[in-house]
Amino acid sequence: MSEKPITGEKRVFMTGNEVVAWAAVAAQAEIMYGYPITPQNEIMHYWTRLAPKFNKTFLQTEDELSAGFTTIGGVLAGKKTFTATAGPGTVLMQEPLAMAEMMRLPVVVVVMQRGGPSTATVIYSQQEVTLTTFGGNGEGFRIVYSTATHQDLFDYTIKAFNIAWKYRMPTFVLGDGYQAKMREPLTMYDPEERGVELVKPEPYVGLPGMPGEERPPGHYRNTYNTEEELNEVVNDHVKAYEQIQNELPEHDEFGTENADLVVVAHGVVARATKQAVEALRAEGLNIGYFRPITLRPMPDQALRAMADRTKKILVVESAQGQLARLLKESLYGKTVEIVPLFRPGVGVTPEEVMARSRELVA
Amino acid sequence: MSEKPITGEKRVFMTGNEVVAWAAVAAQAEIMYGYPITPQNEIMHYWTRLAPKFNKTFLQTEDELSAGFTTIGGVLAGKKTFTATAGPGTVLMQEPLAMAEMMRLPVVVVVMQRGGPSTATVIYSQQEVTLTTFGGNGEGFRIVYSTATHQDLFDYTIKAFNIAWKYRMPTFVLGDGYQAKMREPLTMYDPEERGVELVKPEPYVGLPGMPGEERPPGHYRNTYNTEEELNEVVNDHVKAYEQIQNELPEHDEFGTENADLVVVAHGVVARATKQAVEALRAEGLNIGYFRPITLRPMPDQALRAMADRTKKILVVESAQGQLARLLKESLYGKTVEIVPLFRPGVGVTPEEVMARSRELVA
Amino acid sequence: MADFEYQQKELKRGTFTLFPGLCKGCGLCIEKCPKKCLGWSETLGVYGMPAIEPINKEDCISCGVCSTVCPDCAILVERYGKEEKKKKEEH
Amino acid sequence: MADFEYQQKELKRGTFTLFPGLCKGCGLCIEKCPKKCLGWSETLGVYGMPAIEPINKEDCISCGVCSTVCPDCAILVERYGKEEKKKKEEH
Amino acid sequence: MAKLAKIMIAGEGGQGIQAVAEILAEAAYEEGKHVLYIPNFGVEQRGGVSVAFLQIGDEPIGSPKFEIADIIVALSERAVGRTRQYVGAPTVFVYDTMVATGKVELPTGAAKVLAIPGVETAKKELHPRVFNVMIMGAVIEATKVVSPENAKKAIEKRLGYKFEQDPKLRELNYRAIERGMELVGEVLRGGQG
Amino acid sequence: MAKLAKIMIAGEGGQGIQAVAEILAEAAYEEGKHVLYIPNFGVEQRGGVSVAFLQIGDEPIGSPKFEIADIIVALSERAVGRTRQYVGAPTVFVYDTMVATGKVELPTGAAKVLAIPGVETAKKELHPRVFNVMIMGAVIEATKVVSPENAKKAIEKRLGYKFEQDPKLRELNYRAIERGMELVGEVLRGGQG
Amino acid sequence: MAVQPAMPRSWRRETKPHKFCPGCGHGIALRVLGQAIDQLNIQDRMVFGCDIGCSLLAWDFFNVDTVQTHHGRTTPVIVGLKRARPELVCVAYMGDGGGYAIGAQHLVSAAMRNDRITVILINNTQYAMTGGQMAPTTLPGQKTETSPYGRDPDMTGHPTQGPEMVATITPESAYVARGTISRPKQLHKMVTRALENQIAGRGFSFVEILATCPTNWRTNAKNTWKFIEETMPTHFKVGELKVPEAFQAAAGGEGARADG
Amino acid sequence: MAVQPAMPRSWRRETKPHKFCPGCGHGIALRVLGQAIDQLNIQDRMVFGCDIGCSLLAWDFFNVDTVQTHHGRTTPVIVGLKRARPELVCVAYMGDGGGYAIGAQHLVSAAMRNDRITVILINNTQYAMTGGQMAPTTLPGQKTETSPYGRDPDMTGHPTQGPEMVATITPESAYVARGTISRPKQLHKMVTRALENQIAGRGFSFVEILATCPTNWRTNAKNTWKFIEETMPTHFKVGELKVPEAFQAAAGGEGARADG
Ligand SMILES: Cc1ncc(C[n+]2csc(CCOP(=O)(O)OP(=O)(O)O)c2C)c(N)n1
Ligand SMILES: Cc1ncc(C[n+]2csc(CCOP(=O)(O)OP(=O)(O)O)c2C)c(N)n1
Ligand code: SF4
Ligand code: SF4
Ligand code: SF4
Ligand code: SF4
Ligand code: SF4
Ligand code: SF4
Ligand SMILES: [Mg+2]
Ligand SMILES: [Mg+2]
Repeated sequence: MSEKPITGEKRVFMTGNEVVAWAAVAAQAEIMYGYPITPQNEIMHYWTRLAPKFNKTFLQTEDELSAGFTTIGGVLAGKKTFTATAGPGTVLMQEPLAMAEMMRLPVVVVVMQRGGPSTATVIYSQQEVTLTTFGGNGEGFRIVYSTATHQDLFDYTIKAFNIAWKYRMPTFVLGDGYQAKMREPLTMYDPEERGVELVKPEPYVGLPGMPGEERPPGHYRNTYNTEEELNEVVNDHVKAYEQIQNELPEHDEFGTENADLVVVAHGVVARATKQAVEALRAEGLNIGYFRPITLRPMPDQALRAMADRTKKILVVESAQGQLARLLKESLYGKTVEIVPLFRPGVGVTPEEVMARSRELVA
Repeated sequence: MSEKPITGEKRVFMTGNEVVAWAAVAAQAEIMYGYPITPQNEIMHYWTRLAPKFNKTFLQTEDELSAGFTTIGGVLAGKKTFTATAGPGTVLMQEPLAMAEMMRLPVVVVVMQRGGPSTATVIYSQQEVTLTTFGGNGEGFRIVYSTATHQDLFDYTIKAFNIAWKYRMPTFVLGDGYQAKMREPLTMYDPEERGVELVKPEPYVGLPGMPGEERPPGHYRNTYNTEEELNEVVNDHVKAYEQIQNELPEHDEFGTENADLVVVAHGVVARATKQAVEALRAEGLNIGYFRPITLRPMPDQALRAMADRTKKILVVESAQGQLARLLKESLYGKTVEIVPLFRPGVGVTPEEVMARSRELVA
Repeated sequence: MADFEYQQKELKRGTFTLFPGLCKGCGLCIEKCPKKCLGWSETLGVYGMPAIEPINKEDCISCGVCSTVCPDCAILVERYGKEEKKKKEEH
Repeated sequence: MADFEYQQKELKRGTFTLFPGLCKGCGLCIEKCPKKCLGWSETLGVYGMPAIEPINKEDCISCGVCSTVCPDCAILVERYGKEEKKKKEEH
Repeated sequence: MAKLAKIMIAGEGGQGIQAVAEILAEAAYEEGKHVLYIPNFGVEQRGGVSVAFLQIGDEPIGSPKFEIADIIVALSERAVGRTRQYVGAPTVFVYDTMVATGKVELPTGAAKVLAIPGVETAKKELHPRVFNVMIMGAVIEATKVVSPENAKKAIEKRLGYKFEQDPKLRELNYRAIERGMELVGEVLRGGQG
Repeated sequence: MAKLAKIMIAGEGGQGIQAVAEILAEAAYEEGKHVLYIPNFGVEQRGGVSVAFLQIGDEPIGSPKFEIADIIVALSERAVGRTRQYVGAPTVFVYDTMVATGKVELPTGAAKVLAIPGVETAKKELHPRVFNVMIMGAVIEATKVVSPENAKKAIEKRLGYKFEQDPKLRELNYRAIERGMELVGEVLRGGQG
Repeated sequence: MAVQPAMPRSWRRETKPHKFCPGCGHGIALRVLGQAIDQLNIQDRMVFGCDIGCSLLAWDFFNVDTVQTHHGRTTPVIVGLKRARPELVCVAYMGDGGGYAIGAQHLVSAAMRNDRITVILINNTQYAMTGGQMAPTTLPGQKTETSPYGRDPDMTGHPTQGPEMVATITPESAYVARGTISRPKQLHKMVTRALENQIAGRGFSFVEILATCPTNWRTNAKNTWKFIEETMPTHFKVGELKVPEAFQAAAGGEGARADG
Repeated sequence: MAVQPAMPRSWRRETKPHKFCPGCGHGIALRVLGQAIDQLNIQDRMVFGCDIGCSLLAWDFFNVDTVQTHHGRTTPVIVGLKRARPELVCVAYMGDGGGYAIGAQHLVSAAMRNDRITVILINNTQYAMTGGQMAPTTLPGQKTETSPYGRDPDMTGHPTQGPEMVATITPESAYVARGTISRPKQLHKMVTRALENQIAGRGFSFVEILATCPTNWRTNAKNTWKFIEETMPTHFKVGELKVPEAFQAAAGGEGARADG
């Protein structure tokens, strides 16, 4: 289909799930394979409604394993294919993702976090951070963007497709149930009109020419016979990741210069912390704000620089220390105190952050 | 069956998989449900051979999801039930384990790590550390023992059953392909003869009395309707884990007093590092050895104390920093340099450790 | 365990009891009554929607179909025994 | 791509070729030969086990069954064409 | 922080609470306001209380949920129970007179606690079907976050196709808004706060 | 470190390599030694080269695999290729004369490189079936880690039930051990190292 | 005691009204199950397992030991439990998504192994709990949230014939039936037999139940009945598919009569 | 060019001898598949997916684009691929463990959806790659590493009748057969039809192949043949189970003859 789904800039008011469906269309994604799970269902609902209009493909698979593996099939076929999931679905999705990691396949997965562990709640949490950043068996390399606003959801979903296909790595958009279900305004646009080049997908199989005669056959595997063979492949991946590691990190910060306290949060919780920090700064308190946007790789350099010029860090999350764990790894060797404000499975309000921050700088 | 499978102390020479099967029998485990995967297969092979003799139950399930969920069924029925897996099986096993975490069920899982990510190799690695310690969705609480010798395999498999049923938490014995497949001597014994009390399993369902009339019915769930309900449950788990967190950590160390370097490793790699450190100490070098036995909870206190009296840490693993990540979290705030020796997917030899250690203290 | 509040009507062939605290107002019973004798009530059911009641009381044959199709056990239909029947008829 | 080494025998009705570098010594062909004319050879196959060869050469009818059941394509049976047959017979 | 209205509407599944919130959100968005609306949801499709969180302000909005609401409208007994935790010093708490106040404790510590005869008025004067639109009018009056005109436009956008077929329906809806505004206006003036 | 023998035996799947290592390990264990034995394995059931890592010493053994072996016995061309990386200054490298040294490069830098006519001897003097037992004899002679008597006991333990049925088999096995020892003895004395 | 609703004894009155929507077929299915439990007198030796899907809303429904499991995983939990304690009567209760999609490997494996459990599967032609997506049982042309233009059988297949499949892969000692909440008496017989077959240690017992979901069908009462009584049976044949001989012998000519 | 082995053109000679054990049935199955590829002239528009299990050893077997996937997951990978590029001819090649146990949900779902792919499943009555554990296809009484005293059908069920199950759940346009490596000509016809049926866009195509595994059966050549030719067919009926009309029309009376 040549018809552009979005032309010009367009201010809209919709749910996050709808935003993701539109962003995927804007990124010229061609296929979604998926399995229902709250709170990501409406991504599929919108995609299936858009599908005939823009000549897109969809299949509701029998489970998340199949959603992940059919997605891999679509990618191998050379189509921009993606899936979306949450909670126990994110757990199951690790099996196909581990295969994508081993084979360096560009797979885009949107995760709308819900409560955990187990089925828990269908609503909201930030408890899938560990799983999304490090979920497979072995050393998998992946890229994870944590969004905070609907604008982020739109921008980073488009970016995820580009990054995935550029670096041939599974790339995640990590949202949550609040973002999925809430409505707020954002600006949609056609990325190419804004000068963003959309990376073209390359087929892995079904290329022209007789394999073995006119071209080598594509022989893709994820299994090796000796430890040494595997070690070599993994080391190659390690090197590849090290090379791109400095290009990827993204973050947002303000007021961290000689701060008495910096509040660190990601995703939707960063909105509450931002609101809180702005209010506290308006009161004259010397408090800063730091939000990692990439959770893998973490913005190590920026974090370490921030840690060098702040007295204390308050880490806020709707989880029990999943972000804090990543932070501690990034900041190893620093001595600045890290204070937790963990609210596993529930939302965090600006009021809570303000109260705790005041205590810490009192 | 009243017949004791093991009486007195018995010196034997066997593979690690055989050791696990015997240890499970010694721990009075009653049921194994499992799905084949190299390198853990022989646990099932030995168990099925022992089964009729000691009146044990076995079922080879259709996949690891089923292995995990049938195991939960056995536990709910009040039987000491366990399973074993590896690699991609460990990935799938996270779904049932997340349920066990949410419901605080005592499930024993033996993980014999193989190469990753994905199918990778059937042989060996230490790449399932992250997955085994933090694999589910959300805040799951679990206990992980990393074994290094066949004696460990026997001792900690027995212990795992006791700890799991005492604290009602999934408990792991984390071995690897080398341990699974190699033969070495160990001493088997009946734990009760040694004065180790074996915790009796309690049925969750099928208790005497008419439910709702003579006793409350057992109503077990893993799903909650509101964020707040979930938050309360998770906070209870956090509290429960905090309470036992100090009773659980185990480690092994020597020569860490004012050391120029401490080599940290877990599992089978700790054998190579121990051998290396002993040799280096014999050469007069001031090098220490530290091996965490519990990887969850980590022996934080011992580690921090060690870090305070050493100049440098060399962390050695057959993985790309999975132990190092745990270490950095435990040691956050310390400034001692942590140097990596990562060999993902392959064995580590004492020679390598010695060479790297010499460089670091030179 | 608290008892459920109920509204009872003595009909020709038996007693018709509705438990408004159980009725969700789905209307399945209304549609299934072979005599079309059920309708919406002024009383609100558990979800704040109207509950049901026998409106064409004369037609009810106490067949119990309504109670069999109620997913919430909100209806109890009891046919009179011989004794009660007689008593009724005598009046 | 290197060619496979081979051992060729001219038999009554055709040529029998074995590629020892492909033969794993499974013996499936030996068992299946309707004429029982195959046996173990002195030559070692690819896994260091004996390869096979036609031992009762006279009996071979070049039916090709052995090559059809070989999982490794280690046997090639070619029947003589009319030309070759004639030539043979003439000798 | 700039002016930000934190609104919470809660009721039973069938009462049309989320539609009210959505229309209000849409209206405010069309007015160029910053808006964030999120419904609550759980595993039960119909069983639980339906709650809408709505924030309307002049600057980008932070957290989607909040601790203390500026206005709460609770339309059933269970809704009163469910929303009580969001009541604070600045809260105007509105409930329907149908709520059996004997069965459920009303919140204390609110700026104002108002009872409006919503269900009754809708039933008697209008039509039960527009009960929720009347509630929307009540919220508009209590918060002033959108103009009644824009609210009407938003309704038009959503239900226009139905109004085409039955223009009386349009009028009914408009009247419902106005009546809802009046109800609150009345109690606010004579308020029991 | 105390005396520790690091032994590696490698051959084709059918050559019975792992059985040799297992019996040796068993014998050493029965002698009260510390023993660690681990086979290599991969996804292929039969295709790959079969390698046994065996360590026998007086103290608990560390890592199950090692970098440099004290003795390597390689019984096929592929086995030579596969074991080459484990050759170092102290290594005694033994290979079978059947290995086509034209096709495969022999390791350099070993303490000794010895060729023994294992396959041939087994075939001609004994029986191909006991080829691996002969190799065991060779390892015993080269390493002295277990006494021939204990090796025989270990074989007895493993194959005793077969020997019962056919006592000649026992003798054949015993002779194989001895012949293997001789082979190594011979080349060691006249060695090309 | 005042007049009380005619709930089965095994229902837990404290948790009523239950959590299902108005008009939900789960309510009728669970009443029938409750009556069967009462009648067979097994309340104190039963385990009821419910899945994720609307069935989870039954986690505290009965005065019976209950385990609410994961989506599609009730079958293995119940298999593990039953094998550990064969004296218990174990029911796995699930939706068509849980049974025929994500848990299909468990269902077919338990059926092929002839595990002595009772599986009750609610066929409501879609994924109800998640808001009405396509299920393996969705009818051709039926609109759902993920088949917004109607299910296209050419692209996504025809509705799963679950009991037919289970009947093919189970041995003779299995019991397999399809009932409907619109014929509660017939359903009662099926559920009872499915329990009895387990109690007798005979074999795998499976009942698919056609059930209403007015919420996601978006139907009023009238159309709800129409869909379940007229439309669904054109694709799903109601009746017993596999009845072990023991029943046939015992029942004599009763079969036809009980078909209420 | 010197005399060369009669390998199919689509075989990749550089990787021969292949990685299967001596006497392995995979070799014959893959020769038959290779011949069918040659004959249908589809080498340059094929995708061959192999599973984990001994089938993975075929990851570089053909001069055909090949994807080696996860255990049991070849079906979904190939489904995803085929739906993305319907012009490709896609084969999912797997073992009985991969297809009937861990991947059963994928197999039945693809079959029910009538996905236009060809599934070839090697039935060797056990889990070969992992060293000979019980499979869903293990025969009653057969000893494996996890049924060391012989499979007890009462506890673990009877051998899966895979093609029979697939035939029940697929529409008429599907092709379903069971062949054996001991009848390569018949097998050739089945594999060819299974590919043709896909190429024609007709429907799901499934061939189970009885295959030898001397390594785990621990059989010599004689007993290997005996097991596959005498024992296995008593449980697994060889033949075509579902043949779309198009074939029957085209083949005329050939059906019987081709049964070589
Ligand atoms: C692993 C996993 N994937 C997805 C879900 C989301 N989910 C919950 S219920 C459900 C569908 C339930 O449908 P069905 O089994 O038909 O039951 P119903 O609600 O229709 O009774 C899904 C997909 C989940 N909880 N877990
Ligand atoms: C998730 C997962 N579980 C288990 C395994 C281990 N595994 C590898 S192959 C195999 C069995 C293969 O059996 P089958 O599918 O019958 O193929 P065969 O080897 O017999 O040809 C198993 C269980 C795995 N690789 N991944
Ligand atoms: S008892 Fe029968 S007739 Fe009476 S209301 Fe109920 S269904 Fe109608
Ligand atoms: S069927 Fe039951 S719940 Fe539904 S309206 Fe009738 S009485 Fe009320
Ligand atoms: S061609 Fe036929 S007769 Fe000749 S060796 Fe082969 S099978 Fe035997
Ligand atoms: S069938 Fe083939 S591989 Fe087997 S012995 Fe015969 S020629 Fe060799
Ligand atoms: S959504 Fe449907 S199946 Fe679920 S409770 Fe409501 S009516 Fe029943
Ligand atoms: S183990 Fe069996 S199936 Fe696997 S390659 Fe060897 S013979 Fe073939
Ligand atoms: Mg359903
Ligand atoms: Mg198999």
